[in-house]
Amino acid sequence: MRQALLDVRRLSVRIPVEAGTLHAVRDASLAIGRGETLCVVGESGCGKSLTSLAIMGLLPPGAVRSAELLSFDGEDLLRAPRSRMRALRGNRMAMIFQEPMTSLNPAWTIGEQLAEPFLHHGKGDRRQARDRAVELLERVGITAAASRLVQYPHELSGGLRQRVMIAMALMCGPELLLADEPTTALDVTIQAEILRLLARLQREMGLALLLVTHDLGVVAAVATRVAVMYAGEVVEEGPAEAVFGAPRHPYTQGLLRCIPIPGETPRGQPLGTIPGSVPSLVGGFESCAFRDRCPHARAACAEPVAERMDAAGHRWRCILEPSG
Amino acid sequence: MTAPLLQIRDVVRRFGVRRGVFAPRRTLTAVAGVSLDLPRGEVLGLVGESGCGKSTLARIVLGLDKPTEGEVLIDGRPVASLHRLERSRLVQPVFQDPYSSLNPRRSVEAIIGQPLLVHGEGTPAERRDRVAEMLGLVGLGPRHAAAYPSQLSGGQRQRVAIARALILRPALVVCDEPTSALDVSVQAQILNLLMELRARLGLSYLFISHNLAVVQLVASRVAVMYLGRVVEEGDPETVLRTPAHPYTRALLASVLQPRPGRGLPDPQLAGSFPNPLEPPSGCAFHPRCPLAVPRCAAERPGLDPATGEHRAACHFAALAET
Amino acid sequence: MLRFALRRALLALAVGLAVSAIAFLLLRVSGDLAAAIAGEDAPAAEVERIRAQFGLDRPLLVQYAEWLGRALLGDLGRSLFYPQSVSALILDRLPNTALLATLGLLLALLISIPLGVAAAIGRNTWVDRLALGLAVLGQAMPNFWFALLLIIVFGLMLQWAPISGSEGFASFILPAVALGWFSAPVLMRLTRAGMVEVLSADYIRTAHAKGLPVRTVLFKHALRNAIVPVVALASVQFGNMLSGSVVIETVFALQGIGYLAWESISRRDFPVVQGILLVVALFYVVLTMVADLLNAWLDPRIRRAA
Amino acid sequence: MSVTAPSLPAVRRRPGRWLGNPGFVVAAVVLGAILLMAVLAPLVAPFDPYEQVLDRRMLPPGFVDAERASPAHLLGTDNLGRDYLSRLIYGARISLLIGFFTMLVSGVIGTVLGVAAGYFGGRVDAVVSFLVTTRLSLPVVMVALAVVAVVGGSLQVVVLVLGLLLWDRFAVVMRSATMQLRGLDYVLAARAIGSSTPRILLTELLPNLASSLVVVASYEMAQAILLEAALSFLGLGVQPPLPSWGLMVAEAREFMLFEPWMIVLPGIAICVLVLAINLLGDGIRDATAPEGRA
Repeated sequence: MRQALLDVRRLSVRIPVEAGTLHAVRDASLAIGRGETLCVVGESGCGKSLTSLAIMGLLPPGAVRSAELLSFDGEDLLRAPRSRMRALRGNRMAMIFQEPMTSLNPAWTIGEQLAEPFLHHGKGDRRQARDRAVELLERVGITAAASRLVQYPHELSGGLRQRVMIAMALMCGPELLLADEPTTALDVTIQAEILRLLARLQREMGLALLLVTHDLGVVAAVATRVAVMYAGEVVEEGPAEAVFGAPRHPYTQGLLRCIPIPGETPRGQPLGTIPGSVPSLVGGFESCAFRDRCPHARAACAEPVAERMDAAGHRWRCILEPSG
Repeated sequence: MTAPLLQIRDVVRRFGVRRGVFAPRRTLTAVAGVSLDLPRGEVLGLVGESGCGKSTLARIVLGLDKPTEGEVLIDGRPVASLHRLERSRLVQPVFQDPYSSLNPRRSVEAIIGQPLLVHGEGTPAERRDRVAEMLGLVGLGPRHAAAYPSQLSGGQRQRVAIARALILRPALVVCDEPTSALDVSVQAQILNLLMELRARLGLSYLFISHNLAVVQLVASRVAVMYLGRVVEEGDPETVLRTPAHPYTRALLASVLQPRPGRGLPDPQLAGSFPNPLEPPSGCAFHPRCPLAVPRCAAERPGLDPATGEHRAACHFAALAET
Repeated sequence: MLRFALRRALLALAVGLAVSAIAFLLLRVSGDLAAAIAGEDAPAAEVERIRAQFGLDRPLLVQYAEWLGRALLGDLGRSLFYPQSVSALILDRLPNTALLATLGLLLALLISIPLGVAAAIGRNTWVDRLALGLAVLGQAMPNFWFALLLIIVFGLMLQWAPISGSEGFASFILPAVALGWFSAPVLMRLTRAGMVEVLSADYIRTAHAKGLPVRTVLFKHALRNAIVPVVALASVQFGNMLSGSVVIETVFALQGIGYLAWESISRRDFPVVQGILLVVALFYVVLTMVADLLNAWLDPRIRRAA
Repeated sequence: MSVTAPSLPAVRRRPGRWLGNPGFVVAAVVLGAILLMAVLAPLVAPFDPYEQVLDRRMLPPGFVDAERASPAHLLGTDNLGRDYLSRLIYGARISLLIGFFTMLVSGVIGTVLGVAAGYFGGRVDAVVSFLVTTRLSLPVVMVALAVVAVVGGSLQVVVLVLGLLLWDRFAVVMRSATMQLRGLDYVLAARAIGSSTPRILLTELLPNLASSLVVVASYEMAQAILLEAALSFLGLGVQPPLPSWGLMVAEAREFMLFEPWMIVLPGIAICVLVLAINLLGDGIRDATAPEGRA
């Protein structure tokens, strides 16, 4: 087994709601090593964002996290006190979010917000913080970096703000970077630039990158490993080539058929679809969550489904024998 | 040859904008002279990034906004001067956000039947029958009639919005990013539904999207917009195979496909989207264009019809063709 | 920012003009002023004499122009009761009201901001419910009644503070409490609402993701943004206190312009009433302008707009 | 059709929405009781509220001073020997009438202005904003006192003056709520299907404005009741011998040292009524707000 920087085993997130308990994340296991990009992909409500927030200890109030193991560089985060988590967050593990327009505080300058984690985690004095901020802004491709420090977030475009967010996350030289839909709010041409930037920084700094997205195109472009989530579960996980090339889970297979590809998908013919809709996660269940929508469903799918793994480290949760 | 169903003629739309209550007024040109035709029964795909003016154009086609200059004809009649009831029989919208496009206080039946009510068509019983028929047409069941929008999923809501748009049997439907807010599996369902309905009912669509992959799938013609202007137009196969405008090429390269191993596309564009309040001189794309020469900053290339069915507003369009 | 300030000042001027017209017209249009001055049983000849004496028989516009022209020069006419000019009377009483309103506002802010912040942090806990309960109760009590209760309990029973007059600082304590008590719930609710909204903002999550201590997140990132509308409302509340002082000053017989207004209205001393209306309204116009400018200055999005 | 219908989640009914809120239930019961008492005052009140019995003046209620109290006068008598309970019951009529009609007048003015400003924007908005700013600059109590002093105090005058002064909050709230709704796609869709502007305002916007309207209306009704009490207390509102609660406090003022209960009782009456109205408004808002996206 490779040495993982972040190792998550059987992570669950439960949210109490009016009608009972919402099992938003169920027994999700992930691992990510230095220099790797793990993409967590799934549709809205599948629990992918909550998984990343749970790792950072940033779940909304009320949500309950439990797991068999949650370790960062060998350190047990499950039992880490709040102060220890605060010391890690923004320092050795950093995070960026979906909405660059609202993720920066409108009342403070870019420079102040960039310096904040650096100063707080005791990496140096204000002068060093400023130098580091300028250096990183240049590195994320922002021109006239020094003059940007005195600007306010509203004076920058969405693409620039996301670059600032990335620079901010890198201020303390983190080992793990979590990015929750970092390009979803951006235009396609900007999206490519931001992804390129993330990929470059990851290479240069040897970051472990955990990227949460709904876009399989993004996944294909940057992932070394992919985890597909459905209804709170990781239904399939493995090296990117394996998951895209020989998807084992019917959900992954269906998802890939839904996406039109210019020049390949035949025009004028219906796209592949996944019939039905996601089951309610309130109350929880033992059987395969995809059973009602699966073209291969059979009686045995009502039983709890064990996870299977092949020699290449490709895991999936389905009772079907892999074909071909 | 019969006249196209939709004719957009030199449409310009300017807004006076204020950035604050007391800031000075400035002029924003959202649409800067667009001419497009949509033949009956076809789908015109309009592609562009946020701020390119495609949604403003959609509103003008719907008659919800008036052009500053130029005009829009549907079935040969100017939309801007039609009575609201007449207009609504010609053209109907399907919007992006299925959450805000349905009144939360109305039942599905009331929402879909509302156009008939406004037009004073039929008795309540007849209207109920028509609504039931529409529900079936968009793949919803009679049990959904009494539901409220909050009880429906995003895909179901979008089906309701489509049913409302089609109940008056309009010739033209303006789909403004109809699947952008939906998950991919639902997006495929809605795209299939739209294509099937078009074939069945002989509809024409003005289909607006930022997603080139989706547009090329459904459209019989494609127009690419940048900063209020159409920069390229043609049939989807040609535009896709031999894009003539560097912006189209950049857009095409930015479409990430679910195929591993291709990595990220090479950088195509310099700089960022310009401030629409101060559009660049000449070709509005020149500050970001890899091909730009001094001529581009001085002289705005026209959308050259000389190249036939495939038009592009670029000084180097002919070069790309070969 | 400068352009913003200029335009805002222009608006204030327009509102000031409208307000002056209303202050003037209110007493002319709503009834026969001459008859009102003369009293209920005055003979017709007496009413006519008063009408001529005060120039009330001339066209309204002429009267307004003349009144406004004099008012701009600081001349608001003469009191019918006191041997003083209206301006002198108002200037004489204004400091008391200003002191009262300032004390009241300070008190209100002192209660409302900590309570609002605490309620927002402890949302749906007992702190929140307590704060809300106090606010609801505070807003339900008639202000004059609350003032009388203060007098009965602290003035008459416990004898901790004087119950009337305006001699010395002590006599301002109870009125200030009464006045502040009614501004506190509004300010508290706004602080709470602002904090609740800001605390759910994305940039607060960003701040947590940086590993900042809760204190820094709350005060540097949250309160800084939530306090902006509270500052604006506070200056508006100050204006409200000037006008709300009528009731409180009357209950405590505190010699401010509110008490003067009530006395003058009861005595049908209309030049004084008009003058006070104008002064209080203009005060409010200026205060809201200051509030807006302050607001703009605190918000970099407006401050830095070209 | 090849497209299958996704299943419909079970319809969530929420009977508990109304009854689950204790504040709302208590407020509704209290308000209902006050309303009933006011309507049935001649039947409920033990005495004629205007009848002066000079040898039974200022009898305290039993719970204040059992020795001096008279069992016939549950809440005692005032300085003219009028039964306090009967006066309080009749006083509810005045408060409710003034509160309701003031809310009606100001609500109509404010809602029309606010919705117009929010929906049409531009110049209409500028004019309404100017009107609101101007109105806010006028000190309510002073203006009301002055007008009543010139015109004379009566129920109608007080309603009219307060109604013309208290519309600002309606306008401000309705304006911003309308602005938010106006941009929503379902309003655009309504225009696209050919709905006329009045139909859009009445059937698309107003139902969605209702919950904020209810909150403002209840707040303003409470404000009107408080202001009427204050005006009457200052002697320039409802005139004696009408049993306005504010007037009763004023009349009791000279006896506050020895008979503080005379001040306390009408004050509590106002408090209870205002509290009930406010809680009822909040409760209706919570119960009728359309469910969020979640």
